[in-house]
Amino acid sequence: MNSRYFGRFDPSRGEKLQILDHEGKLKEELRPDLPDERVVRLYERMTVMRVADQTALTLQREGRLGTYAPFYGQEACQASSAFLGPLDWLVPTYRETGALFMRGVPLSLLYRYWMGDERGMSMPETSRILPVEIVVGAHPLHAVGLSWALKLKGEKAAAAAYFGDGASSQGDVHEAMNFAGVLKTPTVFVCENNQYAISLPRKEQTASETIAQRAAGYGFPGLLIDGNDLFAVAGSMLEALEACRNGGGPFLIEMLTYRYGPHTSSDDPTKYRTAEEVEAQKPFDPLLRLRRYLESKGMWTDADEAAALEAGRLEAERAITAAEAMSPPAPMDMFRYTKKTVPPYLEQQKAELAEFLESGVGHA
Amino acid sequence: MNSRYFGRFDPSRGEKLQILDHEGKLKEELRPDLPDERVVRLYERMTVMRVADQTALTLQREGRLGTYAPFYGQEACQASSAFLGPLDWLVPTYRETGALFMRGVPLSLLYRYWMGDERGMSMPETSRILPVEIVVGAHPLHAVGLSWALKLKGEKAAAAAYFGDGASSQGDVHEAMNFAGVLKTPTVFVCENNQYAISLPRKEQTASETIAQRAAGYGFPGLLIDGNDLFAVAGSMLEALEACRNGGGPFLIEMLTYRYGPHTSSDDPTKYRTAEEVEAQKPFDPLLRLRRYLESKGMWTDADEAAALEAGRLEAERAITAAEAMSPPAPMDMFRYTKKTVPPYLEQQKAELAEFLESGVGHA
Amino acid sequence: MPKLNMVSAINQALDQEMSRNGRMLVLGEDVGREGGVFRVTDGLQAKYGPARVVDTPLAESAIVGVSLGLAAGGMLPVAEIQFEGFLYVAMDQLLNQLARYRTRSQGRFDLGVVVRVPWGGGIHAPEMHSDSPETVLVHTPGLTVVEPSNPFDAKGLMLSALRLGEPVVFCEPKRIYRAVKMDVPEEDYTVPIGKAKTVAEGTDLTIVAWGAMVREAMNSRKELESLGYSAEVIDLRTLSPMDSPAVIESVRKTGRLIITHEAPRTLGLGAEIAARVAEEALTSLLAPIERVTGFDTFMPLGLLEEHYLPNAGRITAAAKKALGVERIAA
Amino acid sequence: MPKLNMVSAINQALDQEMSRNGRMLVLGEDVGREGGVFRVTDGLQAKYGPARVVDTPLAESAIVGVSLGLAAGGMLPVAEIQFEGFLYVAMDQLLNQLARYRTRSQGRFDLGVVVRVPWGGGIHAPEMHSDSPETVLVHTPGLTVVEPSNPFDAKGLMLSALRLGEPVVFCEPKRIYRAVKMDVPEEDYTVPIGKAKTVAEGTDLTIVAWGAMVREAMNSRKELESLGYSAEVIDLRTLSPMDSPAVIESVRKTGRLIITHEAPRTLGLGAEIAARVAEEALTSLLAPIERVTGFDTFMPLGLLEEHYLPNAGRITAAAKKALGVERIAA
Ligand SMILES: Cc1ncc(C[n+]2csc(CCOP(=O)(O)OP(=O)(O)O)c2C)c(N)n1
Ligand SMILES: Cc1ncc(C[n+]2csc(CCOP(=O)(O)OP(=O)(O)O)c2C)c(N)n1
Ligand SMILES: [Mg+2]
Ligand SMILES: [Mg+2]
Repeated sequence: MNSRYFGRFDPSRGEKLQILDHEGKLKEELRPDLPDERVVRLYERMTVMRVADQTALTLQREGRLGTYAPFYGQEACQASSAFLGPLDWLVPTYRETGALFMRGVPLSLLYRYWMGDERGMSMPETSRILPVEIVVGAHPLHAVGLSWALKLKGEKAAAAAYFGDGASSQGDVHEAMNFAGVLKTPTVFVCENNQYAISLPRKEQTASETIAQRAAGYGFPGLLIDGNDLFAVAGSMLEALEACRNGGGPFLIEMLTYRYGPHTSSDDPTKYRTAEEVEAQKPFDPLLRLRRYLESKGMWTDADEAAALEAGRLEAERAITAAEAMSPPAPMDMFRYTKKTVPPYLEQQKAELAEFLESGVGHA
Repeated sequence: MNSRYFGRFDPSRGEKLQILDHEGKLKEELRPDLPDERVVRLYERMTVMRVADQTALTLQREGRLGTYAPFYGQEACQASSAFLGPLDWLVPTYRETGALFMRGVPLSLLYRYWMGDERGMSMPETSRILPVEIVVGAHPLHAVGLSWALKLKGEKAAAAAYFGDGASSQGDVHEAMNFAGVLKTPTVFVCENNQYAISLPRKEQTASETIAQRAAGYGFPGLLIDGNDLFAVAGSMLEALEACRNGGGPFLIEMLTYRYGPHTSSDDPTKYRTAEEVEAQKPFDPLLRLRRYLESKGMWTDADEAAALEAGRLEAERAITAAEAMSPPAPMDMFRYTKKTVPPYLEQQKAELAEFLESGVGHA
Repeated sequence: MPKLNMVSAINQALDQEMSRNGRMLVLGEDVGREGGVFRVTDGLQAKYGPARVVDTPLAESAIVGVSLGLAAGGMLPVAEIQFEGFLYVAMDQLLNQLARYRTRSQGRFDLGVVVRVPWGGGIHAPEMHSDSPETVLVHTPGLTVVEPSNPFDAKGLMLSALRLGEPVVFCEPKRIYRAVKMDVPEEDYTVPIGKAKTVAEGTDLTIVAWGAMVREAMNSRKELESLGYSAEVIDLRTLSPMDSPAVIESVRKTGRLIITHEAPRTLGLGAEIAARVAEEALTSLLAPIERVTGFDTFMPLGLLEEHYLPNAGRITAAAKKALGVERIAA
Repeated sequence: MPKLNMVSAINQALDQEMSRNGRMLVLGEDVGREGGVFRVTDGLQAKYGPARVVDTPLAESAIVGVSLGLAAGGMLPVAEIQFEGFLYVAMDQLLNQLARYRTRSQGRFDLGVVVRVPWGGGIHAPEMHSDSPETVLVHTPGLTVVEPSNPFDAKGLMLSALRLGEPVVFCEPKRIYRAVKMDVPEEDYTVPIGKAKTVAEGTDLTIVAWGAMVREAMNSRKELESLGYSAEVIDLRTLSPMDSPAVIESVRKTGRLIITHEAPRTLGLGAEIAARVAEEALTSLLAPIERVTGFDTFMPLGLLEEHYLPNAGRITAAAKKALGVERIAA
């Protein structure tokens, strides 16, 4: 493999890939195949993503959405899904609303999911996305199995498993990386290290300097990157995915980022960090530096910015309208997917509920 | 810490601590605090250990013991428990019969355990040993908790968790090391890498070059040693334990060894390895090189060897006699330890069994 | 007397015991700075310091396994698992290790470990945050499992659990964490483990419930009263060991039994209660036993949750069915 | 017709389906070179190669979780968990992931995964090698659980399981792996999932059993016959979904029910069977339901195992108790 990133930056010596710094300056020599036109388009989508995220939090406060997990500050990491090829698979957690959005899942569906409607997880058979995982750390194993299947079927494709710094402590994540190393599966492990697992700071999650360096202990390359740098995200993703498609893999990418918002809408971050700490991270905003970069190239203006924000507002609004226009799920839906065929005893229970609902007592 | 071993040999670069080579030559400059007189005594006990192990296999074949897990070839690793201080804890698996023996557990009790008698696990309150663990990988967490307790109570002591190369793949072992790293517990992780997990060779267990190097990914030192070299075993154990007692820890020691015998008495190793492979490992026998060393020092003769073997035979024989003289466990024993007080419904079941046994039908 | 909700009642029990017992330790995800996602351990880290109230890395198996080791080393760990759905990753440590350790060590290690777990549905949470997997625990010998239905019992049961010297899983019905406030004595008192409580007497039928379902049972009792029937309501309180004698005694009196729980019907605790009654009080039964439970499917997300969870209306419907059945034996 | 024991019957089913279905994969600890510690997968790696018969690293959670992913990717993984006691470390992957995946994906992913697990006691093995944790699986919606009692059913059920297109846990009663040989057709045939089998008809009482306990039930039937009683024996075969209608129909005829299983009594499958009978056939019962089961304590090591496991003698004793009870209803 003709590597420009993996193996060139050794995470166990604290080396980190950064291509675009927070002032918007680009190290051209490290630039991946990411033309400025694409950067503009990605920046636009990331802007919409941010607005959609903020909208979700607002909706939640208005009681129109259930608990919601925002990704504010992690937009460059979330945008990584844009680099997956059409045959690659996305294996997300609750945090990946932005990544799902980038991969084309309708925002209205995502809002519906967060409203507490299971139908929000019904994705087209053709979408190469596994359902959102709630159990922290459980799904990288699914990505390993899935990518193993791709390999066995001879598909030139990979699976990318997303997880957080907290998840890295779970046994299943260890087992997933170890299996992937042994089976040489085309898996990209994307650790979105946002410095917190709810209230636990990264330093108390593990005594290791980095998570990326663990890859060596499984016999494959790990790379530490600035996760607020879209170029580093693009470069590492493209390199890992391309290698996977050509028989390489697995890879681990640790994306250093920072969660500006609460863990979820039920979380009160003042319990565990100061407003100053958050403010000190704001200059490293993933969107801010992209905007600076594009402005310096003369490819972005204040008017463009206003237009992008307005586009985001409109898109989010349309999505809410569509989501709220959906008829509520039917109570009997809960029996629908348990098994391919409803067993007799469950059929009986279904009838029981139907009868009860018909009796009218059910609607208090 | 004034380290002579940890940090001096980097497992991620394939560096391995060996002090006594297989020809019996000692690197004096690396010698730990292990005077030759003690080596003689340890060699004697290791000889007895080996005889006791062989005896167990023989007993099993004669139908006098249940399934048994021999440690033939791993005697130097097993002898590591001799370096635990009186306040340190041993946290063993089914493989550690030799380590338990070295720590003073009566051989008769151990045989009794392998006969299928739970009473074989009843150890004095003062013995600092946790019960034998059967679930591969589950117990290092117990060692972490236990050593954390030692630290909280201000005891100058450590806990040593023993596990195999196979166990290293289990999620619980990862979680244990990560917790230990964060909590800085006085835990010594002893990975007895005997090259196989039943039929799976070490190379297929993980794509990592070593297991020892994983310690870095948890923020503490790991050391790869020749596990057939009692001096390397002694040096690494003494250094790690001493550091633990002085507020250091945790540590990981990977002891490279080889299981000459079957996984257990029910295993047929010809299914997965050749006799030649095993023979090729025989020159690296942990006892052989010690004998050569002692002979070269003029501290051991053929007569000593014969005497040690005879002592072993006698000790094993006495242990069998004692074990077989024990009255069989009583059926009602099974209700004894479930809970401190027997709940009413269980009391009822107890009475049911007692009645059934009295009826005489129970004795087919 | 101060009026407390269940969160404060448990918090007080933990606080008081911790100040009395220097061996006690609180550990889990977000239990320290954050005071737990439900605030049950609020203020404890500030009071007792980060060495005794410990925010652990994110690994439930480790939380339980390390607690085992702490107890073997003489400490009294109180571990929190953030939601019952995450117990599954700790199942081996809980069922194969902690529960069996007394037997495995031939009585040497009595492990006083309390595993606190927010339990059950009703808060419109994401997947895996609303289940009631008590069956798995109660089926396992060696574990003690309790679930209070009100703040008073919560404090008293917690103090009992902390002093039991054996592994206890303490299920906390999250839906009613803050639902009611009641008089909770500041003083030390215990509620006995292993004893059900008859929360309302009655003569026509028996309703067995625990946790958040007790409230539904009591509401159904009111509905039935208005129809002229008298229901006895038993709050199981301890799920293992189960106080089946209390249930059987009640059934002998009333002749009819309704069991209600949130867990799926098949092999929910209702099955065991029904089986014991069928073993020991068959001739007292005037009608088939009714189970008003969650369905044998998965607890749906928020919007459908209310239809999965049994409620007073469904209990009353089942009761009417039982009451309408003719007597089949004297 | 060739006479096969259960090991060979399952091996044949796997072999035949593997040769027909290129998507099928066998994986687990020691299933390849070693052919499984019980030799159930013997010869498969030699025949189909190490890419399709895979010796995995030692991690049960991974074995199940990776199987899920393989199935999502269109393969048909057949995973082995070496002993039922090691299922606990894979509980989250099995119950929270695999079982729920159809629901979670809104029907998109039908995951055909077969998890084979040697089951139960009777081979004098170490701790954690002799349990029967079927309750945990049967309580979980979404899983299919089967346990054959003989070589013929073993092959037929395995072929059904492999073609079900849903997650199946296939419990293999290790005690009778090699106990009997019987005619097992070389040809392709299936035994339906979800259907119990009446292995012997009778009129005075019904004995429900599965796996290795069927043999004990049949032996008890002989003892009872010599006492002049006629027992009907039902082999459950599928534990989930349970064919309770078959049991209820039999009880309607015989009026007496004995359920026997190796698992601890409390919340063993006997509880659910008893509860359903108490719901639907209460008036048919002429005597209390008897459960002849493992005790609510841990399966002891080899020397005491025989006293823990229920046997024909204990079944007969319970049957006599049931038969001795007076009729309580017409
Ligand atoms: C197994 C499990 N334990 C606990 C939780 C509760 N929980 C949800 S998110 C979270 C923190 C996860 O942190 P991290 O992996 O860093 O991801 P992030 O939320 O920061 O994106 C916790 C503890 C869970 N969902 N699953
Ligand atoms: C969780 C679990 N899975 C599987 C087994 C069955 N088993 C017993 S020993 C063993 C291999 C262990 O290999 P290793 O850790 O290298 O230790 P060794 O036996 O070589 O000393 C296996 C698979 C078990 N006891 N526990
Ligand atoms: Mg995080
Ligand atoms: Mg090994």
